[in-house]
Amino acid sequence: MDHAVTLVELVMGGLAIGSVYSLVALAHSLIWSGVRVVNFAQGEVFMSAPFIALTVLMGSNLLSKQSFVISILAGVGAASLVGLALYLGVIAPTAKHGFLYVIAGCVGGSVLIQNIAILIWGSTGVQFPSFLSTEPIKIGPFLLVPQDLWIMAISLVAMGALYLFLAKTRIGTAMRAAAQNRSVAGLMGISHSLTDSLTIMVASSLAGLAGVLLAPKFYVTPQMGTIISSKGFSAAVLGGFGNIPGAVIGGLLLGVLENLSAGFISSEYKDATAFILMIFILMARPGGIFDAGKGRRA
Amino acid sequence: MLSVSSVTKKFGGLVALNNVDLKVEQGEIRGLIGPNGSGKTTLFNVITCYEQATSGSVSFRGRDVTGCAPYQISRAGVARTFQHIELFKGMTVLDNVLTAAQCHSKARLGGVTFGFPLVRREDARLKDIALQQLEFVGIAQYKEEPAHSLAYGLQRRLEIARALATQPALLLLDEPAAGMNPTEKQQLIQLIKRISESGITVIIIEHDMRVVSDLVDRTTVLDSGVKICEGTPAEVQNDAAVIAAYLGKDDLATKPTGAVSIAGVVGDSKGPFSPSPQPRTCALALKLINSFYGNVRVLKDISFSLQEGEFVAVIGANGAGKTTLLKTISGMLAPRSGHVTYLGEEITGMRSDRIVARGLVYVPEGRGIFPALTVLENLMMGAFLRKNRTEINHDLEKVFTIFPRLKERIRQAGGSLSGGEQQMLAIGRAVMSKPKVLLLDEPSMGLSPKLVVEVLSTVKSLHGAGQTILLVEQNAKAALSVAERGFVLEVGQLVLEGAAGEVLGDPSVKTAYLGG
Amino acid sequence: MRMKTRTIALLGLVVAMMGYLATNAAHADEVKIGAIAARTGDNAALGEWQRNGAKMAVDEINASGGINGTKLELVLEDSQGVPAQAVAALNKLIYRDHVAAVIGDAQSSPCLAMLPVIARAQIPILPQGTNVAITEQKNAWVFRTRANDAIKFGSLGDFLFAKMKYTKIAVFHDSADYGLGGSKAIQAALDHKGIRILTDESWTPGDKDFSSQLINIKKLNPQALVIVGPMVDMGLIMKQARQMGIKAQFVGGAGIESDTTQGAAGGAAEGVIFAAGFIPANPNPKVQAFVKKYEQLYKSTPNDFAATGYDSIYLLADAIKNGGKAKPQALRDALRSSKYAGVQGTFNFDAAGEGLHEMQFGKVVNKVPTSFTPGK
Amino acid sequence: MTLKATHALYTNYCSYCFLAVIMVVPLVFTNPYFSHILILGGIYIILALGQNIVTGYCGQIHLGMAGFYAIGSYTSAILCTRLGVSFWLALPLSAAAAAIAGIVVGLPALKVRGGVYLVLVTVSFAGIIQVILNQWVSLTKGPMGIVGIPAPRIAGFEISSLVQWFYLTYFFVVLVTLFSTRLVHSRIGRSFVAVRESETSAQSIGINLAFYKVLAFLISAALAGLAGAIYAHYMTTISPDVYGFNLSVLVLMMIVVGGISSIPGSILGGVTLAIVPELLRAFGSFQMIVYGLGIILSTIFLPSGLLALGVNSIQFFGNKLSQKTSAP
Repeated sequence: MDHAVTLVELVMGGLAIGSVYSLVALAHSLIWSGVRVVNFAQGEVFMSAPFIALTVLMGSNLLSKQSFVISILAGVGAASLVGLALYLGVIAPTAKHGFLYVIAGCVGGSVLIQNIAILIWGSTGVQFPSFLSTEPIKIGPFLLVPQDLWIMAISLVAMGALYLFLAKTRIGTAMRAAAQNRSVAGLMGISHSLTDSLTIMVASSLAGLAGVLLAPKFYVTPQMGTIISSKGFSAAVLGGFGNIPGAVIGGLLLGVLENLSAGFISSEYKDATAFILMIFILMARPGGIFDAGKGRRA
Repeated sequence: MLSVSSVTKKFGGLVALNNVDLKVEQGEIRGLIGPNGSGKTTLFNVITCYEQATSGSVSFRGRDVTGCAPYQISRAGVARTFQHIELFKGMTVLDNVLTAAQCHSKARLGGVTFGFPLVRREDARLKDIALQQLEFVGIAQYKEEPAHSLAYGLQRRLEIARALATQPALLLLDEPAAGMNPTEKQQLIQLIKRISESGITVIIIEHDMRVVSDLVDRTTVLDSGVKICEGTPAEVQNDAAVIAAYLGKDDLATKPTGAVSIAGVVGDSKGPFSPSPQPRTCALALKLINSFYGNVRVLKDISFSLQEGEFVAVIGANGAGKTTLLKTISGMLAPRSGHVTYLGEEITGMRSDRIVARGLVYVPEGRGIFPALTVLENLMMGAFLRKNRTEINHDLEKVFTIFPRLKERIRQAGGSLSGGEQQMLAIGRAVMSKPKVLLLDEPSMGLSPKLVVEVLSTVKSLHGAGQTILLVEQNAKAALSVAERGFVLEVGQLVLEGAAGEVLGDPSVKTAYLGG
Repeated sequence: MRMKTRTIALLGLVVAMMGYLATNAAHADEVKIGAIAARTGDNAALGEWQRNGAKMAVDEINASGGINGTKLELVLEDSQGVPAQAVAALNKLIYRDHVAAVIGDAQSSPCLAMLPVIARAQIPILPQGTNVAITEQKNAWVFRTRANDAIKFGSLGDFLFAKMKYTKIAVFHDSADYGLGGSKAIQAALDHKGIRILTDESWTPGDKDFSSQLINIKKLNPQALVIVGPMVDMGLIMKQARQMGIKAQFVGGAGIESDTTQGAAGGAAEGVIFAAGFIPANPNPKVQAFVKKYEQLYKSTPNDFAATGYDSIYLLADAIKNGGKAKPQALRDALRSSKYAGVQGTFNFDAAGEGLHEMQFGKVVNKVPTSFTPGK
Repeated sequence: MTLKATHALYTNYCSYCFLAVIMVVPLVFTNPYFSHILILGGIYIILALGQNIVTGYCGQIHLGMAGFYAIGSYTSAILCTRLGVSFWLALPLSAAAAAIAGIVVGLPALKVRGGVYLVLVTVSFAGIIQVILNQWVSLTKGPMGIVGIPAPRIAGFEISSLVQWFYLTYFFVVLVTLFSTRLVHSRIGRSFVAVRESETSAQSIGINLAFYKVLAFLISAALAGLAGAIYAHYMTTISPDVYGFNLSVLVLMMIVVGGISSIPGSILGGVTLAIVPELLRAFGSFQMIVYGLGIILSTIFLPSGLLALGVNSIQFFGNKLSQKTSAP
């Protein structure tokens, strides 16, 4: 019984953090499927959102519900712009030299953005006022934190919104079309520069949303992006790089895996277990769990 | 020497090879021909173990080699070249061949790094082999150049030299003459003859029948995965089945039924088969177009014009440059020289989405539908640039009446449709963008004769409705039976022009496909 | 033309490298003091605090006319917390800037890496890393200006048992040297009293989610939970622990009372007990003066990294005054015999180079760290 | 002078020219600061050459060099501090240990697809190693790290001064450079490039992909191990935090900045990435910003690395000269 409770609580915690991984993973997979590039500086996009949100919040300096919403939107918007800037300024120009150069360029980009953030906001970090209740509530035998539930809920809503956008809107469909067959999409009069930029911005705003979702739970520092982004990347690859549902599953899976291995194996070897499992999964399914197919070969 | 016995290869539902047998004797030069998608290259891939046969077996020199790894096959003495040249572009010409020459020698880490005399001698020997091969194919003077800097024809030769450097007993050549000019082809023929004289058995896939008939002793013909004929080039060229496979079946000429009603729905006063309206203005005009792929000249001084409301078919064998022609017009490929004029406006080198916006719509070869989008979404993408919802819906209804089958599958993913339905979807999608001129690329490709009839008849009815159409087809009979005017394209040049009927009758058509 | 510019660029680069790295900077008449810490990267905060404290001290001294007329100059270098970089920075300070002494690094592994260079160059270093090993290298030029982990957590362990009368104690530490060292020291101290720690959980520095470990701790329901690790992590842990309904008294090493941690803990840090070399609320007037001035300058309360930076500079100034000159030998001997009373307490360097020997204890009350003696 | 000729000159001689230039430096300037940077540079060069073989020549994008480097460092450190093994024995052993790890990584690397999948596998491997270093306290002393790693002795005489260290390091750098140069011009080297350029046709001429990929991983791992051992003995103290993801990225950066699949490129890249951060100290708090910008610009505008600058400058002066001579 006791174990069962622990198990459930571990899984819930894993799902909460996992849903954030999923958002970042989604960002990666969207960009890959649509634009065929990888943004290895996703962590900085992620980090920029809460900082901007904070600045806006302090500016408005009344902690009302509206100003929260506004600041969060501002943060997400800023993230999408940072992402776009990274794409136009670093990724697109390096992509024509090859994958290796994209990695290198993005590393440069993240160093740049991180240290600009240090210059502006200092390196000691800021606390993001929590707009979600952090008092644990008891549901049955389980202690659950509303904040975690909120994080899951909002992530789900965001994913839903993404689905509707891609499935129902004309431009969303165009983005999917371009993702499936660039040249023919061109023949339909769909301009690539449009769909590319749009894809990047949508993806980046997802990463930004992940940032502001975690901000109240974590402490906002210029380095907060690095870990989450690497987890998000792993999740995306695990789910099958470029596969949208795969990214979601991969994120949740990774979150739960980590928590369980920490809870039942050993907290010291938490990361190692996650790494090993990932290697084994990839050996079993070389293209990720939901193989996005040879066409999506990364 | 080589014996392929009842090999079948399936890709999902598609049967690429159906129970194919092939026996090649020591020292022979064997031709392997057939229209696009007939499974020639797949057969090569199965022989060289790049793909595992679904059933059947391959044995080489009496040894069963089914299920080996490709590198084992090549060490066993089967060398090959590739349809799309696969060189080590970054390497020098010499290193390309050298890498192949070391095929049979061990990689001794200590040896190569400390350069023991033994290894030195080995390396020297390999270098000699490599140089010999370069001499043999006649590109020794370029040995220090990086491979990618070579002219196209020379790259083909280099690929052959590389294959020879593995000292094979059997050499598989996949379209070695593609994109070569007549003189280059002559040299190639000589080269292959010398190779064969040196005791190497050769199997060659080639579309240019002149090359084939000059070279081979026997030819095997594949059509949609089935071996339909085998014999001397002369026999093959006059075999009814082969001619049908290339030029299409006669029954296509028979008028499709139900076309009238379709045309009626399309909402056009005059019946579909009434003579097309008197040429008013010139819809599309090409002037001395020259197009290149890399350094291969694919189109040579092409000039023709298309009147509004006209239905013109351009026919020609594989590699004649049909698709290149359409790509050049639709702006996917910028011509090296010449002009494309559309409704009086020069559109040469314009971006493709701009050209589409002007109503010049291209239905690409292989349909190019969006597999994960539903039928409806695919159609709506066609109307991407249009704003007026009511018009769009009206055209949607129109498409559904022309292609009722699409309406049934409206929510189905495009990828799940059959080949014919996909072709209809592609055409429907084009109609959705309200084209002034419609460019169709090989709509019959990979379709059963029955479907070819169905698809082309709908195309005809579209024309009946006043649609200006430029159709590019390999299936000459089918195309010419529906079009008004016809052009014959042969290795990048227009060799014949005239009313569809005349063209179809002209003997030079068969020559264009199967050689004299 | 493009090529020409490139060429110029290359040549310029080469010349710059040679010129900058090979030449020695001109000697100035100020006494230069080098300060090494991570100023970029994950631990950049440490560098910021160190600089704040040290710079403040230097400005004070220079404002009051310097040491017998000679002014001090502070040279800041970035180690990114990476040993090799720290060594490079140290070499630069010694051989380009000719500093009289070096303070830092704020982390232990860079300190350890720098010691051989110090031994070779023979100038005093005032490390701020708390890893015990730093003073075990038999290096006569090392003068540590913070209490090492053994002292800190040893006295914390004593305190918890002797003063607080806790017997059910759980330890939660990060897997980096600070945490591991800390937990070992506490265990050692408690072993003397014959008490076992209930559990000894750990996390990887930088982790954000601790639910799994906390669930295990919750099951044991300890009286006190000792948390040792990076400041942000400690804050998040306290927050998430309270969320899970862990009621235990939080106890921690230096840093747990910092604004950073409290910010991250968001209220959960209230009432936390801590051991530190420095407590801003310490009534001692010298400390109050320091804190007041610091808050004016930097709009935040100084923590013990800032205090160490401040003390280190004054220690050196004091030593230069007593030793008469800023020459290494004299400086070393003066430091060895120094009895300087700083904001962290009175320094008294033993042969190994350990300067501080006892801790202060404090408690966070209404978000403010206050000096704390049980029973009062 | 034609581009081709210049390139030939570069690939054949300039590695040694570079090394020669570097190696006279301590004779000219005795500044220990400079020496330390160049010693680091030497270690970086060995790492870069290793990375270049697997990534530059064999075309496998590998982001786990830190792992092999760590294995090298710790093997040597543990052997010398615990078992009192001599440096000269420990060195080959640590290279071997790393090489074995190389095979362990190479095998799964075969199974997964290239690109991001390979990146994840190699990164994970390095991550696992770092966790082990932190947690297997009984063997690695955990996060405390290992201190007091002895300096090597040659004939009873201890390598202590920086200049001695410098020449010891560059002795190995020269060896590795010789090795790599031979290797890439050998059969094996050609096969590597073949695998990189086109796996399809590599197979068609009898190249066993699996064998050569694993071999590439093995060689680069061994070199990383060697570098790691040298680093450990030079720094005399090592701790796990050194061997993080950032290091793997740095090494990849070296070959990109220097010039991919070129031995002199790796040498240039290694030294540059050791020196440039020091130069940037002049920028104070803008240091890393300038660094980031530099990386971005070089990846965008110098796809063939700093080496291109060199080639151009040689051409540039070649032209200048020819103009002078031709001028009446």
